Formats: sequence, structure tokens, C-alpha cells
Amino acid sequence: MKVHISISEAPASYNEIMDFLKSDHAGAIALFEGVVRSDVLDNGESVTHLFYEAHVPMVHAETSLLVEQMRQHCDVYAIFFHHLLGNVAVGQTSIWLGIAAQHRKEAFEAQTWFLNQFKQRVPIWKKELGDQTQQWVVPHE
Amino acid sequence: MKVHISISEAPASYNEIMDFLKSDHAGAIALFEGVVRSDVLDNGESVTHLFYEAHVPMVHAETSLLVEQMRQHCDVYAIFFHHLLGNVAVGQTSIWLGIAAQHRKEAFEAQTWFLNQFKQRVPIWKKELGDQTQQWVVPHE
Amino acid sequence: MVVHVQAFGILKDFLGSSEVQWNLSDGITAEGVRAFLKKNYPVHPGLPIAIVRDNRYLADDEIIQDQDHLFLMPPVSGG
Amino acid sequence: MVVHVQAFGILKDFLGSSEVQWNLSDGITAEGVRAFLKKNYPVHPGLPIAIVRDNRYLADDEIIQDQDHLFLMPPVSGG
Repeated sequence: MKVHISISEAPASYNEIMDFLKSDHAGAIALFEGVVRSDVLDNGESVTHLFYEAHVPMVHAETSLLVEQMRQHCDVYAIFFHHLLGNVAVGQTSIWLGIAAQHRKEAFEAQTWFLNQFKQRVPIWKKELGDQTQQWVVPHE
Repeated sequence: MKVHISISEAPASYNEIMDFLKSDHAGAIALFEGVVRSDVLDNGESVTHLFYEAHVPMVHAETSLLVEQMRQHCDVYAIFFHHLLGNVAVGQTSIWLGIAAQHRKEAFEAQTWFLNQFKQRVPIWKKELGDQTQQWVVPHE
Repeated sequence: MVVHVQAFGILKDFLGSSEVQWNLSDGITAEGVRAFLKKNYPVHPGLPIAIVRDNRYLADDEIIQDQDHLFLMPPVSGG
Repeated sequence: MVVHVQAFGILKDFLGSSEVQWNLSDGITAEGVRAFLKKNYPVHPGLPIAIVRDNRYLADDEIIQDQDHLFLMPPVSGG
């Protein structure tokens, strides 16, 4: 299985992702992009940006571990993961997850499994920013 | 809900798809691409191309109907569907399905539902071509 | 009466052409057209075939008219 | 003994800084560090906090050493 894991202040490019994922045997490419929404903050303001920070070495370690666990029960050929750091404006993508598999079923299963785990385990934190306020997002356990 | 349905001999472009799907409230963009695999034919040859033909007016009618049914139980903001006609080489994408929704769960559900229905109902047919042979793909019911 | 028939996918191979004309009995139904096809061409008897007219799938008992344009569709395989 | 502490996310707001140094008792455990944090800073008592050293999550009973670099992590919220 080919694996790409990265986190930086620069966005991923579609061509880079597809070049990495495509192969003669991968009939299904599933690309998920998480996009910053203009949600409403507690004071009624709209979000204009998210700010992301991370423990970068642990992002690599935990994401690699996730990929290892994923390959135990998901039959995929390649995975491309990228996450942005810093400020990301509404409408911009902050996370890219691309999976290549023989058929769509495996690609979709892997995508869902990986994102559910990622959301609970990979040490990245986000803050919502409006024009006046900012607040860290703290998920309830 | 925004809906794009097209079928032609020209590939869809990523920028066109994302421009269509993105909005300030869509936090999840799920893009599926079906790619031609180099499967092995009955005589042992490898597939080099697929050839697609369709009843184009019915593709539009059936796909529109699918989208209408999908919106009854999937909460999505936009759907972009494109399918190629004619010869498509191994490694090339023949079908694009992009879904924009508030969260990833809705986007993934819509994608799975739509593709399952599409595969059974939309009048498109493919032939597998090797260097020496060609054979129509006939799914078993 | 005469009906104009267009076939798709593997049905073109069985018909030897993508478009043919058939002389059929007045009052024939969609199911009757399917039977005519399977009697006169080497189509596998178990192959499900849909018949479309005016962008709509016909029910088994719908009556075919003189000069109808029918589309014969084997199981779809897009994607 | 002295430990170097780096906090992430909302814990930075509670600590007033992303990096601090704490004087802690010899033999303190990871669980003890969490208790120290919750006693000395206005951290919600129910907030789950993970402690990382050398790119590894510490178990509750692991012993902290002099000059350790610890990373304090609130619930993650990436994506």
C-alpha cells in the first residue's frame, strides 16, 4: 500500500493527489475534502476562518498507526492524507483524504473508518474565528 | 439543491466540479472517480480500454429521477455527475460523482446510495477492449 | 405494421446491427416484442431486456403502435 | 524537579501561555501532572487531557522525570 501523510501551511493539489493514487488496478478513487463552513458562533457572529495547530510529529505517528490499523481490515491500494495548519478561510479546504481501491465499496469503507478514527485520535486542534471573537473547538467525549 | 448532470466524450475538470459544489455551508465535499482498470479478459488478455455507449436522453431522465429520490432521504446541498462516452483508456476516469453536504456522513450516504442506484438503472453500457478481443459487460441480475 | 428498433450493448451483436425494422402483428405488446426478439435472434433466454419508448420504460402489457421507435436495452453496465 | 510543559488548543488559554515550566515533586506520575494542572489552573474538571512524552501517550501511572518535556493535549478537533 502506498501512503502519503503530510501537514503544512500549503494546500494539497488535485493533480498531486491523483498522480499519487492512480494505478492500473485501482478502479475507485474516493477523495474527501473537509471545507471550512461559515458556522454561527455563540455571540451570533459568523465564522470567517478556522485556525489549526498540531503536534506535528504526533500527527505523523498517529496517522501512520491509523493507516496500519486500517490495512488490517480495509483492502486499499493507496492513501493520501493532507491537513492544513494556520488560518483557513471559509470555503477553503483544510483536510484532504484520498483513497484508491479496486472497487468503490472498499474505498468508501476505508474513508469512513479513517475519518472517524482521525477525528478522535490525531492531535490537531482548531479555533473558530469571527471578526470580533475566537473560540477553541472542544468536542464532547 | 444544485444539480449538474452531463454525459459526453469530454472529461470533467476538477476545478469545474469544485466551483459547482463549494459553498459557505458545505463542510464536506466527497468526490468519487471511477477509473478504468486493466482487468483480465476471458482469453487472458488485459483490458486496454473501455468503450461506453448510452441512450443519452434516458441518462438525463433517469439520473434526474435518481437525484429526486435521493433528496427524499439524503440531506445534501449539491450533486455533480458526469459520465464519459466512447473509448476510455486504462487509468482514465470514466465517471465523476461529487456531493456537497454540511457534514461528511450525509455526503458519504448520498454517494453510496446514488452509485448503487446508478449502476442498476441508468442506461449506459460498456465493452471491454483488449488488443485482440472485445466483449460487452453484462451484469448478472 | 412496422416498428423501428434500436439496440444497445450486447443486443447490437445479437441483432447484427444497431438499428433494424421489424414487421410485427397489430396489437403486439412490449412483452410480445421481447418474445419476438428471443425467438428470432440468438439472445440468451434469461437475459433481462427493457423496452423504452419516448424516454420511458414500457410495462409488459403496453401496446406497440405502427411506426413506433423502440429502444431495446440489456442490463446496464455504466460506471 | 523541573518539567517543561507545552500546551495545545484551549489549554494554552488556561495556562496563559503555550510553554511553561513547573516545579513538581519527584516521582510524580502522569495522573499527578493532570491533577496539578487542574488544581492550579482554571481547567474544567471534566476536560479529558492526554499527556505526551517522546511522541507517545503516557499511561496514568508512568513516572515523570526531571527535565522531561511534556505535551498537554485537550480533546482533538482536527478536520
